This record gives sequence, C-alpha cells and structure tokens, in this order.
Amino acid sequence: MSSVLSIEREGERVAAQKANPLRHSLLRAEGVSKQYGPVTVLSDVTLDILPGEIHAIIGENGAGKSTFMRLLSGYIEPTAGTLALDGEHVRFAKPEQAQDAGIALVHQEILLAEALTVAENLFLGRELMRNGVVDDRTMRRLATEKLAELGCLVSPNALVRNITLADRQLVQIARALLDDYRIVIFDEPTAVLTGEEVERLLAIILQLKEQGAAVLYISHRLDEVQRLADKVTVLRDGKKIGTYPGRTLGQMDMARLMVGRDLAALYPEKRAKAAGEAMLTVRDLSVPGFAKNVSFQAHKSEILGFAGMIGAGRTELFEGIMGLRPATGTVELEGKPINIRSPRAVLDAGIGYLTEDRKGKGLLLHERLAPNLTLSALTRFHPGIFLRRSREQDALRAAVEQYDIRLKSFGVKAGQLSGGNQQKLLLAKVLLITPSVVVIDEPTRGIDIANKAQIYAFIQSLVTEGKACIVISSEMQELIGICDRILVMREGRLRGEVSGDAMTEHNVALLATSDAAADGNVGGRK
Amino acid sequence: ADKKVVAVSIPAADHGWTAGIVYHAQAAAKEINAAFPNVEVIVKTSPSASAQVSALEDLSAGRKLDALVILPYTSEELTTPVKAVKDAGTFITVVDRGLNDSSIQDLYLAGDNIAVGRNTAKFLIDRLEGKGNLVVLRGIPTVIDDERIKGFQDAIQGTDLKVLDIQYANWNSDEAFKLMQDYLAKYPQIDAVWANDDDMLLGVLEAVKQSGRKDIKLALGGNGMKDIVKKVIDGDAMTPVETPYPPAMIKTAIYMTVANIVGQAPVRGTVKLDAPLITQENAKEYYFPDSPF
Amino acid sequence: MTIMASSTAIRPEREWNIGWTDVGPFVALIVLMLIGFLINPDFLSATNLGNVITRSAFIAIIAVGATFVISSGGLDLSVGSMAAFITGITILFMNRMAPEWGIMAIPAGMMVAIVVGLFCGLMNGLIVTIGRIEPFIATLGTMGIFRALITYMSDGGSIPIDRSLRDAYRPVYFGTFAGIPLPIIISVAVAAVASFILYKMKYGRKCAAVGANEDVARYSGISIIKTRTIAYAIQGTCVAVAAICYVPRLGAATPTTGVLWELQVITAVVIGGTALRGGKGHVWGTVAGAVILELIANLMVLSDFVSEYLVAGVQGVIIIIAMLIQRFSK
Amino acid sequence: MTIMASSTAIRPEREWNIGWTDVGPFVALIVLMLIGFLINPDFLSATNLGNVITRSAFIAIIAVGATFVISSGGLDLSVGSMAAFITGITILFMNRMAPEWGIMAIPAGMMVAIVVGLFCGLMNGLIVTIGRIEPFIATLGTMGIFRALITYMSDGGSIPIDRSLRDAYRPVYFGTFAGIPLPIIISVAVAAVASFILYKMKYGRKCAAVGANEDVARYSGISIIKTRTIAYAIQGTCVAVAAICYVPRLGAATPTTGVLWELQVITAVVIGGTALRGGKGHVWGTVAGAVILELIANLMVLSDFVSEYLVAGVQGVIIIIAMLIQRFSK
Ligand SMILES: Nc1ncnc2c1ncn2[C@@H]1O[C@H](COP(=O)(O)OP(=O)(O)OP(=O)(O)O)[C@@H](O)[C@H]1O
Ligand SMILES: Nc1ncnc2c1ncn2[C@@H]1O[C@H](COP(=O)(O)OP(=O)(O)OP(=O)(O)O)[C@@H](O)[C@H]1O
Ligand SMILES: O[C@@H]1[C@@H](O)[C@H](O)OC[C@H]1O
Ligand SMILES: [Mg+2]
Ligand SMILES: [Mg+2]
Repeated sequence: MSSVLSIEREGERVAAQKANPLRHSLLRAEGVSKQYGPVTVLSDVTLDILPGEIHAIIGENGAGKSTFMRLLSGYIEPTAGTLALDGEHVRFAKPEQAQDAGIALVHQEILLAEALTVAENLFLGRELMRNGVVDDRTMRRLATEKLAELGCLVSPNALVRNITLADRQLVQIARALLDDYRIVIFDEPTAVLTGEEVERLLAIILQLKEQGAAVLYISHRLDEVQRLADKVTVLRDGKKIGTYPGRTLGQMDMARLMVGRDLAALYPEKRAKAAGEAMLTVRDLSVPGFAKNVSFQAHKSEILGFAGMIGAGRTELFEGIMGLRPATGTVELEGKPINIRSPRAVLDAGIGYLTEDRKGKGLLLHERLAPNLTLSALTRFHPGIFLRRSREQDALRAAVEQYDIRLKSFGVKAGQLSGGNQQKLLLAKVLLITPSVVVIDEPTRGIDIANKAQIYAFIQSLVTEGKACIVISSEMQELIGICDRILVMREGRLRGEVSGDAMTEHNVALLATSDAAADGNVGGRK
Repeated sequence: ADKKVVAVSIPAADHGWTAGIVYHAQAAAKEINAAFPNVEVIVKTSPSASAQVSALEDLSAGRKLDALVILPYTSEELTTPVKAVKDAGTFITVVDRGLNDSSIQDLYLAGDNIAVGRNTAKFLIDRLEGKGNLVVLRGIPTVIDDERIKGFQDAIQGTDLKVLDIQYANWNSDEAFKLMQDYLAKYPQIDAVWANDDDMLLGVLEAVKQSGRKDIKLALGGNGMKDIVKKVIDGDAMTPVETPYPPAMIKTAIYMTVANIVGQAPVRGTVKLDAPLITQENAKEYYFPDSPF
Repeated sequence: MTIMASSTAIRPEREWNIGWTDVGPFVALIVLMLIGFLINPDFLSATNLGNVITRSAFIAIIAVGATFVISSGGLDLSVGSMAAFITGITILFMNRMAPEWGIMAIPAGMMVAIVVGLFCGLMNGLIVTIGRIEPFIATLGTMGIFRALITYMSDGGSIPIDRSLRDAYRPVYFGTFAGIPLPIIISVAVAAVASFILYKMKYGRKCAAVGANEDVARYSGISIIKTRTIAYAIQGTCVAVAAICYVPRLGAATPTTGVLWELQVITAVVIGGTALRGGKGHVWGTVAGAVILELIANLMVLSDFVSEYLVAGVQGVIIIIAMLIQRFSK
Repeated sequence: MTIMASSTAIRPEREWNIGWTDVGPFVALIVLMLIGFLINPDFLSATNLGNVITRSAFIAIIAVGATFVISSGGLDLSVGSMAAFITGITILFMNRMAPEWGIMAIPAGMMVAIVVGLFCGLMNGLIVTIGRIEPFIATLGTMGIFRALITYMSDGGSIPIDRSLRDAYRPVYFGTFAGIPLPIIISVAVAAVASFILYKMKYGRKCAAVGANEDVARYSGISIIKTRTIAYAIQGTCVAVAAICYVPRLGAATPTTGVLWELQVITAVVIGGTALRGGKGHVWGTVAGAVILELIANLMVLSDFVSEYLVAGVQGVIIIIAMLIQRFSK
C-alpha cells in the first residue's frame, strides 16, 4: 500500500510542474464529467495533451477511458467541464468538428460497414475524386500502401465481412493515419493484433510523435505502455488518479495505481500435473477452407493451449467442432461421439465455446444482462417451458459477484458495459451451461491486468474442478504462463506440440512460422 | 320534425364504373338534400367487402336508418349484415350486385349481366357469320363477371366461334393492354376481341392499334362508358356497338327510395335495366358527356 | 473466486421497465378516442365501440401472429390470401360434412382450419428458412399461390357456407359472453397466450434473439431455422383462428377475401411498437395498433367532413400524425 | 508480449469481384427465355420481346429509384400511387396549357412532372428522416394520400389527355429510335445515370454506407438524414420519368393507375440482388429483375398449361423457384 501512495505523491509533483508548462497544451480537458442519467461514468477529469508526446491512459475495465476518449473526439459531449484547443475554448457537437480540428479516434470497437470493401471503408466520407468521379483506382492503391505499412495484406477489394478481426482492426487504424491529424487517439488498438503487426503499429506511433503529433494511447498491455508512453494518466472509477512520467513506472506500479492496492502474481502457480483421462477426442477434423485433418485430445484437469499466427485457422477449427461451420471428422466427449452438425447438441453434450468476437457473436448488445446471461442455457436454466425470472435475477446477481462484473445498475443493457465487463459477462454465460470442456478464444483480449489475473485464476479453478480447458490465444506468454501443453497450428494444420520445459516462446514461434520444424515435436512428449 | 335518414353504401371508386357509381350517388345526395329539407342522404364508400360490412354497422349504430341503398361489394358476404339492418326496420334497396337472399330487399334495381354477355355474343355471331377466332378478357373474379362470361359462352355454343383464350385483366385498362399484346403475340389470327368492361376495352384498342394488325375486325366492350358510346356514334369500324350498364342506376335507385319514404309512393319489387345493344341509331340516348364515366 | 470486493452498490433493475414504446400505442388510442368523441358523441357509445373493437379482432389476431414473425426478423405478406384460402377450405369441408354430421361439422371444420393454417405457415417458414429466400419475396410468392387456390376453388365466384350451419355458427362472431362480444374475447385470449409465449416462455427469448442478432443466437445454440419456422407456423395458426371467426361474419369465401390485409397487419404491428427489422415483439401494442386502424376507419364513416374520395388520404395523414406524436412525445 | 512473426501470404484477390449476386439475375433471365422458347417459339419473336421489355420499362425506371431507397436502408410503398398522382397533375397541366401553348405544353408538362416527383419524393424522405417514422408506415401513409388525391382530382373517373396533344405525345411510348422502342432507351439511360451516381459518385458511397451500418456512416461524417432524403428524392424523380413515359400509353390517369406497382418494384429490386435490409445497390440487376417479372407474366399468357384461375399461383411458384435456383447454384 505504501508504494502506491508514494507513487501517487510523485504524480502530484508532476502535475505541479506542469502547472507552469513551457510547451503550451494542444488540447486541454478542464474538469470534464459525463453522466448517463443517474450514473456517473467520468467525474471532474482535467488533462493536458502536449504535442510530440505519447500520453497513455490506463485504468481498469470500466474506469471510463473510452468514454473520456469519445468525449475528446466529439462523439459525446460532456455533462460538465470544457475543452480547450490551443488555449481556445471549443465545443465538439459532432465527430467531424473534432476531425476538422485535427483529432482522430481509433475506436475500441470495430466500426466498419461489413457490406462494403476495405478500400471503401477506409475512405468512407472522404473519398478521393478525379474529374468529378470517385477515384477508386487511386483509393485502392493508397489503401494497399497504407495497409502494407501496417503489415496488413488484405486486398482493398475484399468485403470487410470476409476479413479477419485483426485485419479489420488494421483497416480501422489505417483510417486514422490517412490524414495528418494533430492528435491521434488509439483506444485498445492492439487487442486483436499479434506479433509484427503490433511492432509495426508501435513504430508508426513513434513516427507520429516525431512528426510532432500528440498521441493518446489506451492499452491493457502494460508492456506496450511502458515502451511507448512519455506520460501515463491513470483513471479509476471515472476519476483521475494522477499523471506520471512514463519511464518512472514499472508495470506492477501501473497495475497498483489502476487497482488501488497490491496485486498478486499475474499467473497462478502451476499445479503438479495430475494428467487425467481423455476428455475430448477430436479425430481428422476438417473445416473446408480453414483446417485440415486436425486430431488431438484434451484431458481432464488439463489446460490445453492453441497457438498460431493470426489466420492459422484456430477459430474456425473450433467453430467447426461447435457445429457453427460445416466440418467433417469425429468428436468424442468421454468416449461418446457428438453430433457436430448441431450447435445445440454440442453445447448440451458439454462443450462450451467463448467466441473471440464478443460484440458481434457473443452478446445481444441491446438486450439486458439477464437474458444475455441465460441465452445459451435456456433449457438447463429454465426447466420446462417457462422462464424463471427470479432465478434468472439470482443467477445474474451471483454472476456479477463471482466474476466481479462492474456495473452501475442491473437494468443496463449489455452494450453499455465496458469491454472488459462484457467479456466477464460472456464468460459467465458460457459457464452457465456447466460444460465439461471449456474453449476460450482469446480470453483476455482487451482485459486489464487485474482482470486478467482473475480470469487466469478462474481458468485454473475450472480445471481443478475436473473440467478440461482449451485456450486459444495470440499472446504467447499467456499460453506459456497458464497451459499444461500447447498445440501449434499453421495454415490450418497442427504442426506440433510443446509441453513442460519445452514451452518456450522460441519453440512455439518456430512451429508457428517455419517449415523446418513442421510436423515434428519440439522437445515435447507425445 | 325528425329528419328521415337514407344511407347509401357503395364500393369505393376502384375502377371506372364504380367511380361512376360514386359520382352519381353523390350527385343524387346533393340534389335530394337540397330539395327535401326533411331528408338526409348519407353516402359512404368502402374499399372492400369487409370494410362495407363495417360501414353498415357504423351507419346503423349511431342512428336509426329509415332506408338503406346498397350496392354490395360481393353478394355472399353482405347478405347477413344487410339482413341485420333490415331487421331493425330499415327499408332496403339493393343495386346491381344482388344479395343471396332476395327476401331481404324491398327494392332491387340492377342491370342484366347475362344479357350483357348474350347480346354482345349475338352481335358477334351475326357479324362474323357464325365463325371465327375470339379472345376474351374478363374482370375481377365476382358473380357479375361470371354472369357476363356465362351469358356470352352460352350464346356462342353450337356456333363455329371459337374462344381461343380467356384470362383475367381485373377491369383494369393497363392489365388489359398487356394481356392484349400477349394475345396478339400468341395468336396469328384473331377475328374479334371481347372485353367485358369498357375500361379494359381502352387498353385492348391501344394494343391493337400499336400492333398494326389487320386481322382483328371487332373489339367490343360493355358498360356504356361515354368514350366508347362516342365511338359508336362516330361509326367506329372496330367498335360499332356497345351494351349499357349505366352507373347512373344508383341515382335512380336513390330517387325511388326517397320517393317511397317522403312521397308516400310505395315502390317495391325488382327493376331490371335492359342491356340492349347500343348501335349508331340509338347511341345518342346513352351519351352523357358530362358524366365522369 | 473473486479477489476483489465489489464496491459501490448496484442499482436494482426495476421489475417493470415501461418505456414509451410500450405506452405509446395506448396513448395514441386514447387521443383518437377523444378526437372521435369531439367529432361525433355517438362515437363513444357502447355499441359503436363494441362494433369497432369486435371487427378489429381479425386483424388483431393475425397481427399477433405477425408479431412473432416480425420479431424473429421475418415478414409475411401472404396472410390475407392465406386467410381467404383457409376460409375456403373450411367452408368446403363443413358443407361437405354437414349432411352427415350436422352441426358437428362446425367444430370439425374448425380443427381442419387450424391444421391447414399450421401447414400453410409451416410452408412459408420452410421456404424462408431452409430455402433461404428473402421473406418478402417468398411470401409474395405464396400470397399469389393462396390467392390462386381460392380463386380456383371458388371458380372465380364464391363459396358460401351451408344454410343449415349458418345459425349454429353465427354466435362465434355475433355472440357475447358476459356481455362481451366473442371475437373480442377470442382475440384477447390469443394475445394473452401470445404474450405468455413471448415473455414467459423460452421460445419468446429465442425469437427475440434470432431477430436481434442471428450470430449471437447461433453461437448460443439457438436454431435459427427452427425458431423462425415456428414463428411462421404460429402466424399460420393465428390466421386460421381469425378465419374461423371470420366465416360467420361474411358467410362466404371469395377471391377478394382478405385482399390487402397484409398491409393492415404489418401496419398494426409497427404502430404497436415492434421494429420491422426484428428484435423485441410487443403483443399488446400490436392489438392496440389493430384497434387504432379500425378506429380511424370508423371515424371516417362517422364524420361527415371528408369527401368520399379523400378517405384514404385522411387515413394516411392520421397514421403519420399518430406516429409523429409517438416519436416526439418521447 | 507477442513475438510471432507474421508471414501471411498475400491472398490474391481478383481486381473485380463479380459475385453471384451480380450475375444471378441475368442467368435467371436467360433461363427464363429458354424456357419461354421451349413453351412457345413465338416467345422469342422480336415483337414479343420488344413488347415485354418496353412494358417492363415503367417498373424498371421506378425500381431503379427504389434501388437507391432500399440500398440506403429505406423502403417506399407509395411509388404506385405517386405515379398515378404525377400522371394526373401532368395531364391536367398539359390540357390546361394546350390551347395557349399548343404542342409546347408537352415538354412544359414534363418539367412539371419532374418537379412534382422531386417534391413528392422529398416529402417522403423528410417524413422518414426528420420525422423518424419507420419507412414502411410513412410511405403507406403517403400512398393513401397520393391515391386519394388522384381519385379526387379525377372525380373517381379518369383524366384523359387532350386530343390535340395525343398524336404529338404518342411517340414517347410507341416511338422507336434506331429500331429500339423509346421506353427501352429511356430506361437504359436512367439506369446508366443511376449506376454512375451509385458507383462513381460520392453520394453512392454514402448511400451504401448508410444502408449497411448507420453508426459507421454517422461516425464517418455522413449525414444519414441528407443521404436518405436524397434517395427518396431520386425515387420521386424516377417515378416522374416513368409517369412521363406512361401518359401516352393509355392517354389517361385513373384512380387505379399504378395500383400494386410498389410490390412489383420491390420484387424487382430484390430479385436484382439488392438486399432489403440495405447496403450495396445493384442497378442493372434491378433492371433485369423488372424484365424477369414481366417475362413471367408474359409466359403465363403465351403458354396454354395454366388455368386462368391459377395464373397468380404459378407466378408465385416461378418466383420462388427462381430465387431458390439463385441461392443454391452459388
Ligand atoms: N450509454 C451508457 N449508459 C450507461 N452507462 C454507460 C454507457 N456507456 C458507458 N457506460 C458505463 O460507463 C463506464 C465506463 O465505460 P468505458 O467504456 O469508458 O470504460 P473503459 O475504461 O473504456 O473500459 P474497458 O477497458 O473495459 O474498455 C462503464 O461502467 C460502462 O458500463
Ligand atoms: N469469411 C472469410 N472468407 C475468406 N477467408 C477468411 C474468412 N474468415 C477468415 N478467413 C481466413 O481464414 C484463415 C483462418 O482465420 P482464423 O480467424 O481462423 O485464424 P485464427 O487462427 O483463429 O486466428 P486469430 O488469432 O485471428 O483468431 C485466415 O487466412 C483468414 O484470413
Ligand atoms: O363493378 C362492376 C363493373 O366493373 C362492371 O363492369 O359492371 C358491373 C359492376 O358491378
Ligand atoms: Mg474501453
Ligand atoms: Mg481466432
């Protein structure tokens, strides 16, 4: 506790220094607050944004980061407080006004029109013209170039509907880089990105800084924050805790400031492996176009990781197993074959799947929490044909408690929860069917560090109860930190397996990328 | 003293002929309301059979009706509801499309649809000397349409007149235009066309004119639309005759009903308007240039 | 498992969240009644109101079914001609059986109606779901098919119900129970069952989920095909119930029976607060919507201001104004 | 802390993405023609095809406008009665001016038609966007209004065009240019302009974006209100163009002009490949859709298989089968 306080004091010092700034502030938020009805989401936040500086905003899920960013970029208006641009008072009633003032926001959510192409989305609302006609050729070329800078190789003609989440995120980032903005705000840009894409993005952000732009950067990946940030502002419960010089803060310091107290270790201690009998057996599973002849077993009380690069086909493999895509092959649960043609049958058999796309496929954003919670467990939860509303409310209360879902009112709709809390609600939803095998696709995407630890501990407790847990993740450290065994996929095929001491980033990366190691096990046992 | 209330319930203007009905009913109401201070004539139109049933309920719910003049949208569906009005002591006049139970009406006034079909057929037999290829356009599936077709078909039975084709064009000139174009494409030799309503005949004539075909000798309609009667007067070669089926019959019916109520001139029974052939000689009697129909 | 104490108290969800969408149609209803009273005091007479509500029963019953279809993200344009077709089959069946079975032909015919309705709805549903055809087109197609069938069955004329059955059947439309006309009771019962299904049964949840987001529904193990097909089957059954009540009122099926009902039905659903693109259904709002439509027509008949030619226009204006009031009084 | 190297191979993507949605309607068109030829060789005669395509021009022109409305996420049920209303006003205007202006009354009347169409479309658009009324309801309302107005203007009868203008105006429908009937040329021109707007102008992008995802559009600085209102205005203008071609065909406006066109128009758009829930519009597909509808009707008459009573049913079946073929041959 004492360390937190000392850091907080240092924060005040930084703030005091800034009261007399040498460089003038580009954008200043003065005592801004945001209320939704009786709910206060952001209260009395004051912040200066200086040119040529990368300013990270960190805080727990639901701390109000996204709300603050939306406020700075004209998507919502504050209920109290003011904004000043170059010392002049400004009001942004619409995002365009903020954009005209040189402020661009990359949203946490993916906001693209799925029915349009990549290039069309990229230039939406500011199409290039030539001889009075939209200049598709040039736009396609620029789109290809801009995306290539970010390491994204999708065709500009592809419909957004048909590209992966990661590619969508890159398209969205590219939108904010098309023009020379003075302030670029990134809200969780890397949540769905992996490897080189993240590196490329960070390089681009540093370049923006070199060019004198101000960058606001939100991420739950504290290592990124540490590498990038000149300043770090911490929000907690809608209030500003302080602004700190970036390099003075370690990751654990940041975590403490966000949470307000000390945190336990991120990864739970690994148990001595009690290798249970086979729980899930998958044989020769193929998902046309995505996965070929995949066979594996997951055991009772085991955490099994699936690693691979974006596009390796992991998501589609499990969507195939879940009956959500046409697939061939056999799946057995504790020796009993499962009908993988019907999602319902798979769920009922006891395999739960937590999608990586929580907004698009996980939750009904316009629906209240209780119906969302019980949607996949209707039959288990409401035996007979009637709904048991009070049971449902009890379950919601229990879930809110158990999964520590932060909300201000039980009456909110799922879409009004912050990203991290949506993820916890989704977790609660999937576990409500009491599956014996739980598949979690990207369990901590966009999740703050404290919640991450919670989720890991939670996964641990699931296997202690005797379930098998499969974790698909693009964060290798996470897999290594929690898994008993990791399977690696590349181009739709299983390329190998690592376990025990062989679970190193080097080995996994080798299997995921190179042909040399293909079809072999790297130091693992079979 | 209390005003006598006469309600007039008719279909909405859904094609030329019913438009004529609405026009004449409103004209009659205006004239009578002006002429007889103690009579109130109320005209209500309905776009469907069930709407008309509703209108009957509404008209009789608020006030006691002394008389009802009704042109039923369809026969079956209006029989019971009209009987309910009758049972409340209202004088019932039925026009054109009859009810299923003729004991309900006090007065019935109608055209002769069988005769419309029969007289047209007879003329065709005569002109074509008993042989030739015909195409027929029929209206909206209703009893009226059925009767006309039946009158026509019965009359050509046993002759060498052959009906090549018969299809619905819903008493709509646009649909008739298309249908006639298709008939023309389908049959290389057509001697005569019969559309059982003049709205449709307009479309037919346009299609024939466009095709430039010379084989079609006659294109006949029915209903006494003023434009067609004018053709007859002018001695049009393709449309030399016409059958009347004047929408003004509603006006006659309203006047007769009012006469019964205020004039103490008992009028009960059935009035069947003839459907004689209108030819160049008598066409003037059937020509009313100011009527909308 | 929780390593953090949850801090601030969370506001409980109010048990009844009554939004404007729920109340709106009823407010519109009341405003219309007031206007009606000002125009013609007879408007509020028990007979008149009874008549109006009774006759809104057909559309209301069918529209309750449409609430399922629309809420699940579908649309059904075939309801009007389906009603005509079912009426036709039912009458033919009753007439055929009347000589042997006498009055018992009536309940038997009602059973036939329900079975046929269910079947027609199922057909629509399967074409839309298994056939994956845009509902608008699919049901436009079946609309033509049902219309053709009734025209064929009636030879273009009409299929009247046998005289021997008429009197026994009459009370289904004209009878009252405890002073309330039977069609009102039937439609309230249908709406009650429907709102029970939609709000108290699992199926209702599925329906709304499928309409709100197909992917989420699928990932939650809800079968889109089954859910939507059932919605169409419910629609078909409702059409059958409406047809059963309809027979004694008009005594016959004709090729023009039920023409344009689909538009009225959809209008009632939308006025009632259910969004055309799917999601939550508002059963009672739908019923209010159906009554509103009938009231407007009734007002037109009772008032003497409007030229007969302009009735449709005034109705259009009233509908638009009613919706505007709903929107802007939020 | 991810250290994986990305090495995704570039997925080659064809420069032009021609999907089934683009070709489907044309394939269906060709299949229908073949069937037609088998049934009756006259089917492919120049006169017959000429007639059919010319006839489809009205629906095609209106449906091109509807492609904008539907692609932007709207719907317009009022097009049929709007067509009647515009036809009526135009004829009244021409007749009034004919004595003074002679033949010049015709082009002047055409201008009037366009202005009135634009205005009617604008009205629809504003009610939907500013009034925030579900398009289905809003345009159902204006449908009633336009229908009432034409009924009123014509006293329920018909408004025929002045004899003195008839011959001069006739060629607009019956004339040909280089052997091609004028309505065909006009509708191709309208479609060409429309596809230019939709695919080559900024506005087209906005339209698709608004229909595909309102939030995204709004966040991209696109005004939903403006975009959708313009779509309705374009729709109104297209209706006016169709009305202009229509006048000489029958020489009169009546209360039944354009009845049920809205259903045909929407069907043409959907058959053409534009999704009813909005997004990308397919102008040429729409035109093909309109021709398909007219072809089916024509086939019914030319074939001798179908009882007159069942025509509507067979049309329904064909439409459903055509859509099924489209779906499953993907
Ligand atoms: N429209 C709204 N109505 C009510 N509450 C809202 C609304 N929008 C957001 N909230 C609430 O405001 C709080 C802050 O949300 P915000 O999205 O800003 O959090 P965040 O810091 O970005 O979290 P995360 O890291 O999970 O993205 C949350 O509790 C959320 O539920
Ligand atoms: N709808 C689609 N159409 C065509 N290709 C697709 C589609 N969706 C995904 N792909 C491609 O299929 C491959 C498999 O993607 P997938 O999302 O399964 O990978 P993953 O291993 O789950 O990666 P991630 O880490 O993104 O979850 C990728 O090459 C992707 O671009
Ligand atoms: O409405 C019918 C009309 O169109 C027909 O021509 O004549 C008889 C009428 O009942
Ligand atoms: Mg956020
Ligand atoms: Mg994935």
